[in-house]
Amino acid sequence: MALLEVRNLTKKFGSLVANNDVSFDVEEGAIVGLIGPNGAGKTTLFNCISGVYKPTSGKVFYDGTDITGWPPHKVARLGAVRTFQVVRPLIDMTVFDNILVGAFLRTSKLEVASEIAESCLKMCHLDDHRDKKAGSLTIGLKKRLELARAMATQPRLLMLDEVMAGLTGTELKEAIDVIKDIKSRAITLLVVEHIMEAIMPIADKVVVLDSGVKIAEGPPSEVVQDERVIAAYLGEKFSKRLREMKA
Amino acid sequence: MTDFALEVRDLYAGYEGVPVLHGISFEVKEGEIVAIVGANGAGKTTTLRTVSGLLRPKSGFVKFYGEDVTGLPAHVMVRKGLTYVPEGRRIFGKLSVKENLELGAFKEENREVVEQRLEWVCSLFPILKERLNQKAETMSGGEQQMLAIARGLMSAPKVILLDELSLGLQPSLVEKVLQIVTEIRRYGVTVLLVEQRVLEALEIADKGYVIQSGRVVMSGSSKDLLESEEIKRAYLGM
Amino acid sequence: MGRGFLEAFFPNFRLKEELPMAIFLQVVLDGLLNGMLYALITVGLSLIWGVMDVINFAHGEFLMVAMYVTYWLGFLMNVDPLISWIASAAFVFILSVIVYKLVISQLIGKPPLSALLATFGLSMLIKNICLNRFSPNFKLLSDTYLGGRVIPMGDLILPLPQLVIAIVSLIVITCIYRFMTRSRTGWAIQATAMDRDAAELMGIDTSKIYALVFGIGGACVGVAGGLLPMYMPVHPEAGSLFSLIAFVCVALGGFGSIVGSLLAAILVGLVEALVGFYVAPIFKYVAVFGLYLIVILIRPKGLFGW
Amino acid sequence: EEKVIKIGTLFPLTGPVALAGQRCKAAVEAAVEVINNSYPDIPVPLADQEGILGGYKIVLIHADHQGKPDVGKSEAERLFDQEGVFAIIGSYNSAVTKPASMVAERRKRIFMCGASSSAALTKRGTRYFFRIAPTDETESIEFVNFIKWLNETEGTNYKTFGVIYENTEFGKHAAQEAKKAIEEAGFEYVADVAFNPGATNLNSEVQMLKGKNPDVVFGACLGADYILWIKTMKQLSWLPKVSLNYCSGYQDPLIAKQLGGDGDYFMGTTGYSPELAELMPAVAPVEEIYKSKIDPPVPFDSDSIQEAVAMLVLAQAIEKVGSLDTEKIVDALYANEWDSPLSLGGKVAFAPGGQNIKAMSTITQLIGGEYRRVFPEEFANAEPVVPMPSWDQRK
Amino acid sequence: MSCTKRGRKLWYGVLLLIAVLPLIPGPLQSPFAQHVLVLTLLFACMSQAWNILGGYCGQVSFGHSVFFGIGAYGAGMAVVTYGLTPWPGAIIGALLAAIVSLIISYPCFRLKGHYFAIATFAIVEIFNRLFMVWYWVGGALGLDYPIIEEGWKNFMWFQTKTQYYYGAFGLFILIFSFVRWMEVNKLGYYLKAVRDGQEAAEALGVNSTAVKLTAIAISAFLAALCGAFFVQYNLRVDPPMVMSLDMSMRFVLITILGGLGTFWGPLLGAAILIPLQEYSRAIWGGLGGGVDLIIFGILIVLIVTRQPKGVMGFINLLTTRFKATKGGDD
Ligand SMILES: Nc1ncnc2c1ncn2[C@@H]1O[C@H](COP(=O)(O)OP(=O)(O)OP(=O)(O)O)[C@@H](O)[C@H]1O
Ligand SMILES: Nc1ncnc2c1ncn2[C@@H]1O[C@H](COP(=O)(O)OP(=O)(O)OP(=O)(O)O)[C@@H](O)[C@H]1O
Ligand SMILES: CC(C)C[C@H](N)C(=O)O
Ligand SMILES: [Mg+2]
Ligand SMILES: [Mg+2]
Repeated sequence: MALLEVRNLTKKFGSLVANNDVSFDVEEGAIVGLIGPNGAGKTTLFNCISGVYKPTSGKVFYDGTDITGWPPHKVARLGAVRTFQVVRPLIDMTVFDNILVGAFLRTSKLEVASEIAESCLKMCHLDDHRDKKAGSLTIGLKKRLELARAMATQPRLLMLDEVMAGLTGTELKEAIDVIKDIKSRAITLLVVEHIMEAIMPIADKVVVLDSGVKIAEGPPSEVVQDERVIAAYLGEKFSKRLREMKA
Repeated sequence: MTDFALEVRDLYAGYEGVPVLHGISFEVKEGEIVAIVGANGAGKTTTLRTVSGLLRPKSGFVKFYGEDVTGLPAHVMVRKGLTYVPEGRRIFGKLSVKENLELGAFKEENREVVEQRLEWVCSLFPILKERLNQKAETMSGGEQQMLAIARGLMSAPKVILLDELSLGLQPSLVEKVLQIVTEIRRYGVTVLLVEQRVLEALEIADKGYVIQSGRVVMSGSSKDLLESEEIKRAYLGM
Repeated sequence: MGRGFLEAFFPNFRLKEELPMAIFLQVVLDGLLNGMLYALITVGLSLIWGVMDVINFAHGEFLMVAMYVTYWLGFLMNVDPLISWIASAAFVFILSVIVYKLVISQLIGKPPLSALLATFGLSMLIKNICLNRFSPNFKLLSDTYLGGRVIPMGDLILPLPQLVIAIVSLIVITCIYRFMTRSRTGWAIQATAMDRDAAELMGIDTSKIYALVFGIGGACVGVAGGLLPMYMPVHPEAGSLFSLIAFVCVALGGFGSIVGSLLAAILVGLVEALVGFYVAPIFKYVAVFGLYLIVILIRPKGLFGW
Repeated sequence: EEKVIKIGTLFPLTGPVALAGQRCKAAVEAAVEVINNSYPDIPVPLADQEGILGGYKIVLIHADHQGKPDVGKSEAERLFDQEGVFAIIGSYNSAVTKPASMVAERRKRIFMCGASSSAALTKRGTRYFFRIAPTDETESIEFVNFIKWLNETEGTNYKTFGVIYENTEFGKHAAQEAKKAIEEAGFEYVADVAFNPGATNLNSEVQMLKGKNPDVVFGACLGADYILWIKTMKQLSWLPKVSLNYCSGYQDPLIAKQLGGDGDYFMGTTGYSPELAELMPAVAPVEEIYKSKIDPPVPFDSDSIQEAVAMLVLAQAIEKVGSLDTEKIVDALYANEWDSPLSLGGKVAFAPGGQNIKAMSTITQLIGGEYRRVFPEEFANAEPVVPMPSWDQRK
Repeated sequence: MSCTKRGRKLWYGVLLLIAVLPLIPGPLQSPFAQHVLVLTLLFACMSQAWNILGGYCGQVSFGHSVFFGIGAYGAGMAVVTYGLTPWPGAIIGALLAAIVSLIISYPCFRLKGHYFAIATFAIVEIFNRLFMVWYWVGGALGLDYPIIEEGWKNFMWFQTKTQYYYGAFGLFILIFSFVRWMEVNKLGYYLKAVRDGQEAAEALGVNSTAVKLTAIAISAFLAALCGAFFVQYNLRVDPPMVMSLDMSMRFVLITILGGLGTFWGPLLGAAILIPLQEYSRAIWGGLGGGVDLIIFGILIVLIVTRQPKGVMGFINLLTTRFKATKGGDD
């Protein structure tokens, strides 16, 4: 049984169908990439899974439990934690305290929580910014903070919405290492990303959405070749570059 | 006199007692595309905010077509022909796409000219044309980014500052947007570009500056920079 | 609990009695006219609040200042409120702009509550300066042109001063509404309200916009205050209850919504009049504030809030 | 050593009833002026000599309680403990006088109260508290007696009563006393209209009165509300046959002037007004002094003059005892009847509990800006005009 | 963690300072100074209670005078109506306030920002006006304390203020210690998280509704205790005294002035505003022209425009400057 199962999920905003009958599985321990053009409905899907939106129809199962329509904090307590594409730092709190809030999910003890937070801080290379107000960070740093905070909740399923946007090539490499590190801790990942250089090397499987519909699913190498994906999403230049990278 | 569209010398700036820029200098010639690259938190955005007038510099000066514009507020800079497209989109969420675009041409009072420009940006971004009456905040991240650029262009700037242009755009759009930047130049607009995608940015730029901890640590033609080992190691992850 | 709870709260509960239609209509009319007055005060507050995110606790004091201006013009120079309200509005406009330049402008972009604190200090300041300068005496213009005049319409009585206020209110609000939605400056104001930096980047001089909005907000309440001395005495505390009601109207209508303010104020005026008459006068504000809570339960952003 | 006696005053100098407070303060100042200096021409006790106790001058320490009981209490404490005043005169609002006078009581110090009108104040079994003015209770009874008298002598037949009052300590208390007096006299109490002070309009209040249409309305409305009440009645073209008012709105000569003809024919209790001067010749010269202390100059009104009386009576008691021994002075205050040319009736005497049993007031009717004395007969100088002419009968 | 060690030292230092303040001979021993001290402590406590909800949890309420008032009436009615000691009244009042706060929060917590503020604003006005006509609680006439025995049993003293002072000190220790504990515990972090971003907090497993309810209940409970103290101090209660917008504003003002959502803010704010208010009234109030209030108003405006983040903002600025210069030396 997969850790996360999305079944026939549909989400409508008025007449706009943001997710249309989407089904896929996220297997325990895997990294699943979720890609698709801007406005395809990836973030909406995240919102449906994490409880921010109630799906119009369809179901979400987490670890066998039907979590459709649960409030976000309950979903998070089960171990499915997400980050936000439009970053939401707790602006008046320091970076460390932000992470601490995540850490308190699994413990009530300050010492224990601090330890967890400390390790997440290191993991995401935020040591230098420890005592800065989260609101004063740059976008890139805020994204890292999102990741660190989510990690501090010690999730089983981590859903990342474009945390790697805005990194330079070198930073990207580091980020990929971090994600590999996360995977090595037996955490399952569902990753939304537009930076193919980042997602392709690490994903076990990629799900492609377009206009709310799932148009492809499979290992990255296959998906990159898919004509529909190229037409709708990658564009010629990038698919060429990706193929070169593979080569 | 001088043939620089934009000239920045020894700029010092920061936020509430936290100094961020420590003497930035660069110049942009008319019709050029210049890229500023650097790591997270290096001070790129701060530089653009200072140049555009949103932030007052502590010292140093900014010259726009030879005229000293240091510390002028942003709205004056827009009138002078320098427009800044900020990172994080900053569109007017409650307004429709069309209203957003028209606000972009706020300083232009002639309706006809506004209509013309509207057509122009719609031809650059056909997606927007379909969505003219949608509320801006309900558009996806990528759509919003395009709206932000289009809105910046509506003021028909002489110099446009673009911050994190490709952030959150799907690959084909990144390609498209960067292509549009080169297109913009053909309309005689000078471009100062801040990008994390160092490779792509330098590919279309004529010249590049590398910023690190609020200082320019390297500069040169894009070609030279792309070939530099240091750049490759530090920014391209090669 | 002592005497019966209901009896305690409703000493003169009187719904049972038969009342002629004419009285009902009169009550509704009075409520409507008062509502229009509230609308004028509310719109100013709402504008400032919606655009600048500043809670102007000195709003009632601006009203009071306008009343004093009209009073003094009438008392010293024999100008009727029908004319002098323009001067009062202009005076408060200028006062507001000065207040903006000296105080509020320094607090834009700072924690929103700091502006609240500052305007609270201002309200105390203005109130007591008036107390100090003009004494706490109640000042009433005795022979205003419209004072006490009514138009009898069958059983109904249409009080002229209130009618004039209502008409002026409608005109002012319509003008502001058109200004906000049709004019370029109105657009600029809306954009500034949504995102100041972004508006600045559109070429909008946002500090000017703020000063203007603060001034217009003040002028609105200045118009109201300029006309009120037709039948209201002036004293340093005259603005207090008005501003309280205006606060509720603003939220009831939805922050920044002009139409919302107008409707909310009329609603408040009606509820106040009806409850005041059919239940008991002391409960009229309980009903008004209760109404706000009920509406907000159904529409958390007010009648017209986004 | 300087020969001074410090006396504290505690009035609402700011806030909603600042007007009355500032007048009260000026009145006490006027009284002190008379006491401290030699005014042989003023027929008031202690006026002909300089100071008391052989040259001691009274020095006033003023405090502002803003109309708030908690502030009143702490200011009273400050006056006693910090400023070391010998006694306090105050505090106008009954709600403030209550806790503030308890401060004095617990310190065994004298608290002289001029104008607070809550009857409860002098029913607390206190020893050090003295009040000059008549209470709402006595005034209510007097109102009712007046109507009875009208019914008997003028052939009117007024049976139904209403009360309009601000819903505060003062208004509520007055209304309660009114209700009691009305019902005890066997009249009908038909309209009980409470409103929130500082009202933006009084339409529904007046509508309600109009709906019940009582013959007689008792009003407990202060300044601005009083004006608004009358203006609203005019607008809705309704009037009771008789309107009798407690306290300030009606009594304020400035308001009477501003209301012009609209304020005419209303009635109320008056402990003093310029038209009573012929009964109290001593007032005029003191009033001159008072006028110099207030801007714009106004004559005494019933509230403020009581504060002056409070000061004068206290000074007389001190002078009589001959020392600053509080206990002896208190005993003297109870034991004697004091000459008080500034009081209607000319006498002040205190019952246990501190009420001035000689307190008197007249019922006056305002016509053409003049307060005409209409009741009781021994003071009357005019016939009451009843019923009040309706609005359209006026010019 | 040296930071918290320094914090602890500071805390004990302040406690000690407050404990010995009235023992210092000299001007502080005058009854008026003691009165100012008592009020300062009381309003520091009250503002801190407000701060739990308004500062830490970010729900700016103008409604706290309702809770304050319920506590005040609890104690007041115990003494005046039922002839008991104030203690049971205070406790019942505090519990009632907590319950009322939970009921009120049902409609209010669905509201965001200013809508919440205005809703609480409306609630004060409703309570004020209902209490004004409610006979059982004395209505507009209020409750006046009879003369009864002084001492801890009845929690009232007539001659000196020292006991009141230590009573307020007890309240201070209770409330401030609680907030200190809260600051370094899960609850404190959760409160701040909800304030800074409800959605983000929920995504991290924070049940924001539960957190807010906890905050308002605790805040109301403590506010009511302060209210009980307030009546015992003034020996009279009526609705405008305790349940008014004016009273609510004071808590808000003091906290903002000191520093919203900071531990020391309420104490600093009260230590500035209350003496300022009391002394300016003592010095200029008697002049009668509202001079004290004019000066008070000017000072508030000046302080806010100089330092919008309150005194704590100013102190933080100084310490960062200090650190920065020290860092430069290294
Ligand atoms: N609250 C909403 N109301 C109305 N429409 C919405 C809402 N949220 C999203 N949409 C619409 O749903 C579609 C999907 O949006 P979504 O944010 O899920 O896209 P996305 O795949 O995450 O895109 P991107 O990669 O640009 O972030 C878009 O067309 C968007 O305009
Ligand atoms: N509002 C602010 N207040 C305080 N410090 C700030 C603020 N905004 C940015 N900073 C700090 O200024 C420094 C430079 O920020 P800047 O936004 O210029 O970086 P950047 O190069 O654009 O980074 P990114 O690529 O992540 O956007 C960072 O250390 C950041 O923490
Ligand atoms: C407020 C007042 C009119 C004073 C009133 N006489 C009282 O006792 O409270
Ligand atoms: Mg998205
Ligand atoms: Mg940046």
